[in-house]
Amino acid sequence: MADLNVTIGDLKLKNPVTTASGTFAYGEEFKEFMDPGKLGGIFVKGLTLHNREGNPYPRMAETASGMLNSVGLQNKGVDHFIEEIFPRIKQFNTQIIANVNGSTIEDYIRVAEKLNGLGEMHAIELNISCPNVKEGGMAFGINPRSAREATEAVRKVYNKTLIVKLSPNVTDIAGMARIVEDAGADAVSLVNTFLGMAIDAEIRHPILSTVTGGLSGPCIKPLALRMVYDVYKAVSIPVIGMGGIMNAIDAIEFMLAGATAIQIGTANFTDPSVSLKVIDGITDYCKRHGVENIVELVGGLE
Amino acid sequence: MADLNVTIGDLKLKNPVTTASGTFAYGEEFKEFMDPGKLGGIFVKGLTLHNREGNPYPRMAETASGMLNSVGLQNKGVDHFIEEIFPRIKQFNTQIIANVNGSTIEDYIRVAEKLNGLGEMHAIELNISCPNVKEGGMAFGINPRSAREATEAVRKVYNKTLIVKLSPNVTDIAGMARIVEDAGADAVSLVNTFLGMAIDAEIRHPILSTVTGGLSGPCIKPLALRMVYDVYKAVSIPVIGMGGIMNAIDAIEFMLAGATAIQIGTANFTDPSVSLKVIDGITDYCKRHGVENIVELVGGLE
Amino acid sequence: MKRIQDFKVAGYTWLNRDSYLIELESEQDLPGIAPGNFAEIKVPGNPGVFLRRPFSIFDVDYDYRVLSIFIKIIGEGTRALGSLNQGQPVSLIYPLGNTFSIPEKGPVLIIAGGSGMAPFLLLGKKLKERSVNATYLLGGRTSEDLHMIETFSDYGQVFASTEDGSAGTQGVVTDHEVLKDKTLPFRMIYTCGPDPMMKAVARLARQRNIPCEASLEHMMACGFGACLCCVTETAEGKNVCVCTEGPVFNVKNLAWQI
Amino acid sequence: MKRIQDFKVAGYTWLNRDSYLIELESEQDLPGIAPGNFAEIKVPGNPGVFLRRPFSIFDVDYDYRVLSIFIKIIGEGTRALGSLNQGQPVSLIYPLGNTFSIPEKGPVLIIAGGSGMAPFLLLGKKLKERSVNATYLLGGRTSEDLHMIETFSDYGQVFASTEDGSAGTQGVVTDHEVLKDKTLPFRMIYTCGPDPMMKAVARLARQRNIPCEASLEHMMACGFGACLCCVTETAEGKNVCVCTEGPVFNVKNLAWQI
Ligand SMILES: Cc1cc2nc3c(=O)[nH]c(=O)nc-3n(C[C@H](O)[C@H](O)[C@H](O)COP(=O)(O)OP(=O)(O)OC[C@H]3O[C@@H](n4cnc5c(N)ncnc54)[C@H](O)[C@@H]3O)c2cc1C
Ligand SMILES: Cc1cc2nc3c(=O)[nH]c(=O)nc-3n(C[C@H](O)[C@H](O)[C@H](O)COP(=O)(O)OP(=O)(O)OC[C@H]3O[C@@H](n4cnc5c(N)ncnc54)[C@H](O)[C@@H]3O)c2cc1C
Ligand SMILES: Cc1cc2nc3c(=O)[nH]c(=O)nc-3n(C[C@H](O)[C@H](O)[C@H](O)COP(=O)(O)O)c2cc1C
Ligand SMILES: Cc1cc2nc3c(=O)[nH]c(=O)nc-3n(C[C@H](O)[C@H](O)[C@H](O)COP(=O)(O)O)c2cc1C
Ligand code: FES
Ligand code: FES
Repeated sequence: MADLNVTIGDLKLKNPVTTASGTFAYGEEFKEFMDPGKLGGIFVKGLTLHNREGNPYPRMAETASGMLNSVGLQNKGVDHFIEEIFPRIKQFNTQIIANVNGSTIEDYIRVAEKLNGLGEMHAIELNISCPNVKEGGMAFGINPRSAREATEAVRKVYNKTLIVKLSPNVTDIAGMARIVEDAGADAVSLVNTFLGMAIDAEIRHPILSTVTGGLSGPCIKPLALRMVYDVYKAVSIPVIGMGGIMNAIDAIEFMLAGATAIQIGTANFTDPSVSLKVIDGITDYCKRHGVENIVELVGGLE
Repeated sequence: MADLNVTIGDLKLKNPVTTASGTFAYGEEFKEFMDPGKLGGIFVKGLTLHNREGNPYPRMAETASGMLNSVGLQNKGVDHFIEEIFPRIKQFNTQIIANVNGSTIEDYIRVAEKLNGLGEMHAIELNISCPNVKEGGMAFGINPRSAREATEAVRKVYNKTLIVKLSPNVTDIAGMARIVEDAGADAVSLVNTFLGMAIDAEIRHPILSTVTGGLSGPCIKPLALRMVYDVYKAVSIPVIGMGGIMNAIDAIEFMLAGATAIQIGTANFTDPSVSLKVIDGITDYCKRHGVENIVELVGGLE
Repeated sequence: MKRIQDFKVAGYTWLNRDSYLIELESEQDLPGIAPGNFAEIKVPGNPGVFLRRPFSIFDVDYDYRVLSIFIKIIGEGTRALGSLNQGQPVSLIYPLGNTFSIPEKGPVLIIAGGSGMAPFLLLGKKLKERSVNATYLLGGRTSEDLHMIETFSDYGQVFASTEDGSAGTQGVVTDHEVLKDKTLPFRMIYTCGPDPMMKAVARLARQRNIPCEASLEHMMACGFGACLCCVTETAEGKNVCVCTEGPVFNVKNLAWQI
Repeated sequence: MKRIQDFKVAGYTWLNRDSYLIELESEQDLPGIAPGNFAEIKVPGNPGVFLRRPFSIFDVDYDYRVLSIFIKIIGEGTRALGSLNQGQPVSLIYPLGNTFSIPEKGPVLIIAGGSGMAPFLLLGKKLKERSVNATYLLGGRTSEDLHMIETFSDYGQVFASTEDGSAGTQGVVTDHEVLKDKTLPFRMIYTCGPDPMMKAVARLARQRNIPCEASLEHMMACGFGACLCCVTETAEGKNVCVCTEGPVFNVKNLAWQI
């Protein structure tokens, strides 16, 4: 069987298959469907400094081969996570990675500081790309200067592996990746959701309470693949790829485009056990193609 | 029956339904399937100064609810169009709008000059957003300065209605729309295709000969709608909307988001008579909703 | 305990042009299903319906391992589920959500609008088991919206009202006489249906000081607490998931403007 | 003249685990269909297969208004077309593309690899009509890839070759003895199948100075000249649409490296 271990900075994953922030809750919701301990890692739901109730309902609209969401980072705050949730989920035999959000650079710093002290968590994902919050979020990720500032600020207070999650809603994502690499990121993850909109023509009204939301699912896969491919060529830190991965072949495509690890997002909603099927499928692919070490596939287009 | 007439600059369309450049050839290919004379207008296949053979095969890959293409502006050049094709297709009882492309500003100017003299053509669409050519194309549309320069240069030599087609592959499409409005555009059309990629994992190779291509079809509709909505709020010139329109309800959504007219693209491939169904469906919708004049719908979200 | 389970289509009963019962049969045993629980169904063979669709469990036969689901066609998913082949496999995630609370004693009133009656057959069965006397009030725009009145009448007296008077009393449910009779000592009102109807029922229940539980049909992406898309606001201003904290809520806990 | 036309599934003939003939019946009369013409078929009820799929017209019955299409399953679309219900409507855009040229007199040789035999039943019929003597050489990896040899033998002598020797001569088609017999005065070679095979055939034809026509199976988005996605390069370095200028090309006009 192929060796599936991959390394992102100092973070060691037993396989490249992880679950995307906001689509796997804290992992506990999936226990009846699969063993989270088999995953390479879990990127937990986005955390903010304080409790957030998120946006009003409706927060979701189905689209062709995808969905829009505008959850808006609903969570009980980082302290609640550290005290109540992490002690439970760190029992899973896998890497737990927090997804760090803020409305200001100060917020990002405070959340990262708190997580820096958290033993047994070896990486955070800095989300500068959430399209569903008014202040902060994507605003940081689409502006080169603030992307740099946020990364540098968090780098100063966070000593372990720092992954920066990039927004696809930019002209030049490779340039953005280079900027956060310069600013001290150990890895980049991409893509977050694409800004989109749905309208109910019968009532002449936007479907989402927030008018616009973030598009995810198989519809965005070709766009995400292109971005992973461009970023991989532009930086020398590892790339974590995601966007519409539904099965093992999709995952392999992202790795061939340059991803060292992948995240599964929206697919968890329609098949909560999909991530384990992806691991099995990757193993099969490696066998069929004589791949002994999964890292051979990373950026392995011919 | 509702009044379906709309106006884009000095261009009068008998209804808001037109076909998108590169997806309807020169209209003649559709004569057996429908009467092109019923359309509001036809945006013909992209023209360049000289003959272009386009990119090598393969130029197409199907994706979830969409397709990638990298045709690369194959056409016989503007002179051939003016001499051979236009004399035939101007017989259709509809507006013919040329789609103007170039690798340099000089190219754009030369093509536009030639079309300026063409009686019976009342508008051109300046394509600064083609992702499938190495030089020019999208490069103009993702850079504010060159977008301005191209528009200004063509504005000087073209006296009739100038529509500028925007690239969705930018951080701020509303800003780009304002720039081309300032530079003299009479209208903007959006979106062109999104840069994407497809990989054949079995052979570890990109599917398109050009590696990346442009994504179109229903998968992009939520993204395109959001952009039309943002651009509509930002400019005071008319907006022509497109991206994944498959039926009349999709078309109405674009009009509600702010489009004065719409273009149907990829849908022509799967149903070459779809555009006439869209016209009928819009008429129905107006009847059901008591809309007397189609322009009531433009930007008509409640 | 919730699970993903494959069923096979065992048959359909069409109730009218756009409503049907679908029977789904499994080879595995069924878990315990409480009234109000729902299932997330994957529409098979139709990648055009991307997300699963939530439906109340209308009825269950543990012996023969059969679930009945009542479905009203409103879009592509509900249409596609109505034309599967006998024996075709269908994947369910279930049982999801919470259940209704059952008072020590009755009588209780169940008010359903149109397809909102779906969770109330199992509730009626449970009430009967617990010897709690139930009255049903089924409402709709026309008689076409009322289904299976005879089935429900095994579990309580059934009143009907339609807006056009084509069945039962003419008018909206909240105008029905059974609600006007102040002497009827209902211990609980259960409701499910269109939002405006449920809110009108909630208002009435508050006026009469009767506890009221409503089953909400919010749009869901997952159905099991993973996405946080299905929220409703509570009286304290918190957003809670309808799929895990609901779908049944005591209306006094909701931020409804009533 | 090309058109969009609705057909109904009249039946299937399964040839092996992954190949079948589908019969499609129409209420309208059929237009004239030439050998080599193809149809763009919309996979019904499966929005997951977004674009139409091109298939040669295998056979046609004008009296009963029935088309036969030979399909080999290679992905989602060809799989879905294999499990439609009898009577289910299927939309076709057809007849598309050009046709083969027929020489004044024979004999001619038809070399097909696997499912590449699809356009050659109609060609065989036309050749017979014109009294042009035809020889078929059908090749495949195994005997599983060879289909309907008896059907073809009504229109010419049929030779077979398989790479594993499980039917006919062992080896690739271009090694077959019928090609080695320099005394056979073929006036034309027609070929359809995998690209490497067609190129090998083209090379051989050039060596022997025999005109050769190949039917290309390029990926298509529209099939009728609207998208310019399906091009092949000509000897003069032009890109021409396989769907309108082809699918049949005289190989001397192609930019094939042979
Ligand atoms: C807990 C729960 C239990 C349910 N039980 C039943 C049941 O037993 N029987 C039954 O027939 N239906 C039930 N529903 C509703 C059912 O889920 C929807 O009718 C179904 O998902 C529609 O799918 P579709 O693909 O046909 O329509 P779509 O094409 O998805 O939708 C058609 C239109 O309806 C709107 N819409 C869809 N779902 C909702 C919603 N939940 N709220 C508001 N608008 C919506 C869409 O925005 C769209 O405009 C239940 C819903 C929930 C949340
Ligand atoms: C003019 C013409 C006539 C044809 N006639 C027949 C016929 O009579 N019988 C028959 O069985 N098939 C025929 N084909 C091929 C047929 O169109 C494809 O097999 C079919 O489109 C595959 O659809 P799918 O959804 O099953 O596979 P997909 O899921 O679309 O594809 C599966 C895999 O095959 C690749 N692929 C698909 N189509 C092609 C192609 N054309 N060239 C190269 N790679 C491809 C895809 O990239 C993918 O990797 C013809 C094609 C053309 C252009
Ligand atoms: C409902 C929902 C909630 C999400 N919440 C977050 C979040 O809190 N933080 C974050 O970085 N990304 C969030 N995302 C984005 C995903 O992590 C992922 O980047 C995106 O969905 C693309 O992957 P997919 O197409 O596989 O879903 C969310 C996505 C969805 C659909
Ligand atoms: C095969 C193909 C060729 C295209 N060629 C052109 C072109 O020549 N000029 C242009 O401006 N846009 C071109 N486009 C873009 C379309 O005009 C349209 O902007 C895009 O496809 C989005 O609309 P849709 O989703 O409805 O197809 C092309 C699109 C496709 C699919
Ligand atoms: S539907 Fe996903 S959390 Fe409720
Ligand atoms: S397939 Fe569209 S032009 Fe040939």
